[in-house]
Amino acid sequence: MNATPRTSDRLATLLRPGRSRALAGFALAAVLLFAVAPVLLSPFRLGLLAKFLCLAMVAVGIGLAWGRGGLLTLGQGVYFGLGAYLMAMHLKLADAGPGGVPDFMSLYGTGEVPWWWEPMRSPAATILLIVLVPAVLAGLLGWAVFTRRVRGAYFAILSQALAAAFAILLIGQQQTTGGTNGLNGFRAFFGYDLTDPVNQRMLYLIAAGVLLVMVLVARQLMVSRFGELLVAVRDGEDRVRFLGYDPAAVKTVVYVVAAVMAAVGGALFVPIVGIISPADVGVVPSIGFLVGVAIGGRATLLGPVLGSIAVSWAQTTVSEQFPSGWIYFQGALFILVIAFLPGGLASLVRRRRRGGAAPPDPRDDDAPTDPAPPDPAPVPHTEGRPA
Amino acid sequence: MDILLNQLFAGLSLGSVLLLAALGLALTFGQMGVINMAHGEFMMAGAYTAFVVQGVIGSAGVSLLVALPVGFVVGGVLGLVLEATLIHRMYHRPLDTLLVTWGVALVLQQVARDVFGAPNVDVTAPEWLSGAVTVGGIALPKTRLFILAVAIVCVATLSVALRSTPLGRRIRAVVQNRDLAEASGISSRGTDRLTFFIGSGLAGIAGVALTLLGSIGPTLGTNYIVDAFLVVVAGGIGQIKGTVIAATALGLMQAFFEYSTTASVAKVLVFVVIVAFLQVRPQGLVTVRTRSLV
Amino acid sequence: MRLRTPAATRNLGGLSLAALTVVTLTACGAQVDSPGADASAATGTTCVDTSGDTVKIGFLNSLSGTMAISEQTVHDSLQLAAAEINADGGVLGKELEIVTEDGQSEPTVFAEKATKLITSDCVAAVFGGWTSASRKAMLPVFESQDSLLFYPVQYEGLEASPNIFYTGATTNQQIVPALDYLAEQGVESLFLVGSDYVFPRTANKIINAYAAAHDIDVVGEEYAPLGHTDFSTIVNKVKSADADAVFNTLNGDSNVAFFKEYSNAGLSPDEMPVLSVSIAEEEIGGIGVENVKGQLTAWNYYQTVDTPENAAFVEAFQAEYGEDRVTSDPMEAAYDSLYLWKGMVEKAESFAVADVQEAADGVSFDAPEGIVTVNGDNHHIAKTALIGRIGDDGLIHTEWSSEEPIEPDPFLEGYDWAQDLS
Amino acid sequence: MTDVPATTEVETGPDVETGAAVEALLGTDTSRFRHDYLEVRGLRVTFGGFVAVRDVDLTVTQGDLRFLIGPNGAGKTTLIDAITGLASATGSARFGGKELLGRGTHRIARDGVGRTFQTASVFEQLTVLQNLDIAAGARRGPGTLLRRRRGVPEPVEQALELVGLSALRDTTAGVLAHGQKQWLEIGMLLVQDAHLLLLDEPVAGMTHAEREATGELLRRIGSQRVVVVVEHDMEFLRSFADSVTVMHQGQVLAEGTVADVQNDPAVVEVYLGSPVVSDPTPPTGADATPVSATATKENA
Repeated sequence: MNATPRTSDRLATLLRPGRSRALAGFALAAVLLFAVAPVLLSPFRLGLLAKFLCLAMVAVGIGLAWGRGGLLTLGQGVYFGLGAYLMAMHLKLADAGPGGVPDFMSLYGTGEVPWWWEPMRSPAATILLIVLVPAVLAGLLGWAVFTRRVRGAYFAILSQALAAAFAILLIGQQQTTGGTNGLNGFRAFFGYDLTDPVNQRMLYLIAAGVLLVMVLVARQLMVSRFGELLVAVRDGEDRVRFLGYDPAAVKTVVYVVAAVMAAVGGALFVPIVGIISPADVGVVPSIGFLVGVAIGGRATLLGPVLGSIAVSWAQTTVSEQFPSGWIYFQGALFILVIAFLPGGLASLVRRRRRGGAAPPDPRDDDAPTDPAPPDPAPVPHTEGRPA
Repeated sequence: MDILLNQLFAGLSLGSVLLLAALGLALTFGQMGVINMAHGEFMMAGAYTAFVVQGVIGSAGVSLLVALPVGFVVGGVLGLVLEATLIHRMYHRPLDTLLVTWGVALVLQQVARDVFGAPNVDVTAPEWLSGAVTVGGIALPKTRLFILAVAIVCVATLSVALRSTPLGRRIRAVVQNRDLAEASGISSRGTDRLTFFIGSGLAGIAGVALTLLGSIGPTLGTNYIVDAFLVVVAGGIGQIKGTVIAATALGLMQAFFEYSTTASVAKVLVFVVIVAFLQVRPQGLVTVRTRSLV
Repeated sequence: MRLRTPAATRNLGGLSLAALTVVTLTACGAQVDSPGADASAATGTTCVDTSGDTVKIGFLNSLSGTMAISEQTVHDSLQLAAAEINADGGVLGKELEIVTEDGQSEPTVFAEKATKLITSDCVAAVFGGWTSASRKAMLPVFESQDSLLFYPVQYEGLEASPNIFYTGATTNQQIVPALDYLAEQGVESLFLVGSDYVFPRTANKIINAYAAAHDIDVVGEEYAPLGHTDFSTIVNKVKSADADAVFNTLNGDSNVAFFKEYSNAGLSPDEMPVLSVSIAEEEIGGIGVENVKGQLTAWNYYQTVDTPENAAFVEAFQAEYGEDRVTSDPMEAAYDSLYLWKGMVEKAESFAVADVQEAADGVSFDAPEGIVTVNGDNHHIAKTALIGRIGDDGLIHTEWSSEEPIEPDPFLEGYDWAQDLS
Repeated sequence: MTDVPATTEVETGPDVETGAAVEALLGTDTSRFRHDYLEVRGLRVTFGGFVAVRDVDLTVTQGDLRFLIGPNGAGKTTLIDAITGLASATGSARFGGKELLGRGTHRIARDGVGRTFQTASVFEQLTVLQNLDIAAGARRGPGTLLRRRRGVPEPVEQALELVGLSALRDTTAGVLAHGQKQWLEIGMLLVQDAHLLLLDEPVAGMTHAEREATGELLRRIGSQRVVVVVEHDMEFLRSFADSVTVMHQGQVLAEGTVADVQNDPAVVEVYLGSPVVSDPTPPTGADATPVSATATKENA
């Protein structure tokens, strides 16, 4: 086919960083995560970063579902919590030893391990369930609501109510879930002592590796035909239907992917932070996940990750200085970005890039095709049609 | 039998509370498509208004009645400011209004904390609302009867206003076809502002009424916002009727589930029922049939 | 249209996978069942610096979020105690340097900030925490880092950590005396109302065991989700159950809605008193005095306690924070905790954790509530139990006192009826 | 973003004359649909109490470029909505021997029914190429979907050429001119392999030259596929329609050749009261031979 560079090609290319840039970006990220951070940061700060990486995993999924798919999911805390609780149950059972009973159950409950805890005695089953349970729940729920064309604001509100219900359910089952206390006081992670600094560093590296893998998965999904289809569904669900696709299936798939990513993030969060409680899964943390995604740039690949890490980092450092100031800062930042810069900070970067020279071969891009027009406002149009 | 009647009243009363909280949302979300998460904070502002009015007037008997219209204005003005600064540029992206207003809600809560202090404050219920009216062996707390009455008055006024005043017709015209309405000389900007003013003002009234039942603190609104949105979603968009039915139904369900199980389980059950219901009627209880597609 | 080679992707994936594998393989630390694990578990190599004129301590309270309402007051009284101690020459001649952190009402943040205070700020001890969840989240941190936490709030018991000093009441210093009092008043049936979380559930377990052994009927037990705002159904149940008294373990905002509903439904303290264990002077203003006057509370301290120490404490507190401020039990327990730590350090003549733990037993303080003494076995404090009645002035007045400090018994081992509890 | 490169403007627009691509695209695998026809019987759509479409019978065969006209609110779009599963209807609508009513929209689409919309609805944030590629891919398996698109599928390439958008293949669809968007939509129908094409006002807002080009394209497509065009433009209709169905108040008012319906007094009456039609030469009046709606049906 015709390989002559076309003027129109330049336009398209300007929207996408070149392959070399993407490669360099990943390499830089890998070096930063695997080499620089462990050397420069104190164990405490490294532990914090590990926690932020877990939260960033949720953000990757949200970036896919919301930025690309237009599904504003206000209930990712549910899947984060599922993964976290499953992992925490395993750690509690492992600490208790074979046939043992987790301490809190004998303190507050009957001292009997309920049947649905039993599978988590096996490490393999736990890892499997951390992926399966959220996938199945998200699949069923997604399929149910998407085939009935519950979408836009309705979906957002339903997912939010789901988070609220999930937190209430957890709190109410104190004897088996630890109630508001949640699950905590873990000693070991698959046999490795959690208080050992070497093992803590290992956990950090695992989190960094998993996050990178997730970013690669997200990238593959974005650049694939599925990614194009996803944008099409976001911008014109009915139109896609008239082309012979079932948009419900597309949405369900991306919803499941986001759920699994959140669950894996939650599962790693538990050994790193040492606690999971309903305070980490309800309505407020669920919306909190969105903050970083929105600020970083919802429709981009790295925007959600970087945004999420930056926001977490800012929250920790700013709130150390000004406890109540942080809330004003966070609120104001969120308002300004969403209202005036819907593409997030990533769109600023891209806007600046447009001034630069075009890469030599326009078609040689290896980066996710970003559907958002750079100017004036990349509006992921979501169906807000009331009826 | 007494219990049944008691719970019936409890459910209706809870329904009226939900209705008050959701009525303004039915306007701003249902009619304008704006998902205003700060609606709860407008309620909070109404509640603090009642507190301030009481401090100024002193007499509890009068201050509540004064606080209702003042609360309406306070909520309305807050809404107006929000609309004029942020919302008006976002009508075409409803999901983003959700996020922006969530940020606004955060800030408003912190403002309340910094202005009024973190601890809850108290509004004294007027003497004429203390105690209960006994009807057929059932004690009906006067405060709850009062809230029921406020809810009924609000609904009645709103539906009459929407149906038969020129303002209401303008609102409905803009809601149904913005472009056409503008072409017919209706200023949609003005109408948007007015709708948002009234919707937010209703939140203010709800806040004042709630001082009779619960605590007045910075987080007052967050306790109601999720339920209020569920009411609007279940009720369907575009008509007040759906909101009224949904609020009543949710209130009754919560009351009876709570009686037979526990408050926590009841909340989860109500959620399950709503999801199941939306499977049957994805657009809610009452929908305006429309031919506009794609 | 040129076809793209997949090489870039593949290399990249390979790169990071390889990196991951390498680091995972090389970075294996101690396993739990490997020898020497216990040694590595307590790797809390302390960085506390006591060489200078000052010593750092950490205050960790929620200054933002939902719990800020309560925890800010504790923070205030901790600051007061620190200022007093510094004015009086400090601890072992060293001035206290306060590092404040905000727990943000989230357990994970408490754990994170506790780690920071211990490992980055190198504080000698941490004072703070309120909810059980925050304490449970911090406990593993303090144990693994081998540092000290002073926890100032009455709680559900069933815990004793060498690294935590519990300066609020445990169950046998608050709930059990409250039940004793009710039994003494001839109460034969109880209705239990609580928020749905660990303290009420554990408290109610104890109450049920007590009731079974003392011929008291528990005629109802209801839990409301935290932040629940509509109590008409629960009050309906209370009313129809017609118990002699209500035992209330509701938390925070829910109390407001509950008591408004309670008085609106025509229930009064005369016919069915409510005994609350989570309502202190701070909360009464928010509930509205008219809704709670005449109701009962169980604590170890009230602002009205008549001791010279309390008069000085209240005066100093109001001078610092305003005449309209009230003092409450958790504030007083926090205030005590700093003085108790001072006493332990001075007895040990050392800031080292092990020395402080060693010296803790028997350290006492003439607190505003009366004399309090540290129990070296379980790290709780011997305190006097007080049942109070809420007055028209919005303050709580002592109705009944255990007269003597009660020795702490967090696992209720000294009570026959409680043997099956845990 | 509005600066669509000037070089490309020269060669945009359907290019039917050089139509190797047309043959390639339209000629592929039409055998299974050959001599298929759309058959609508007793179709009825109600919204609440309002009957939008009332007992419509309609038969359209291959090679018969059918225009559907009528004043606003006559039920034209609703009829298309019903056939494509967007509006629920009673009665029957069969294509290729299959009943369409009561089935999901995407299943109907997979059976070869495609449509366009009054306002061109393309995926504005995707490129022209991506739009067409998606349209071509409803039957792709997960394996294909999850891989990156490499190269351009043959039908997409042909469609690009056919609708004259080859040069703009990598342009974001949102910045296309109005007419270009409508061509893109038609292109999407073609690669979608639709054999029943329902086009809702495909030439609205186009220049005269663009209309001519579009008309030629439709005529070419109509010879191989079943095509129904909803259109208000009478001049366009006279130039390209093989037959016309007139709807009014949800019912079929008349049907036949252009001349037939122009002389139909019922049609004249309806249209004289309606300002919608921009017809420069009104029908010749009441003295023309009346042709009843039922009689003209035989022409179909």
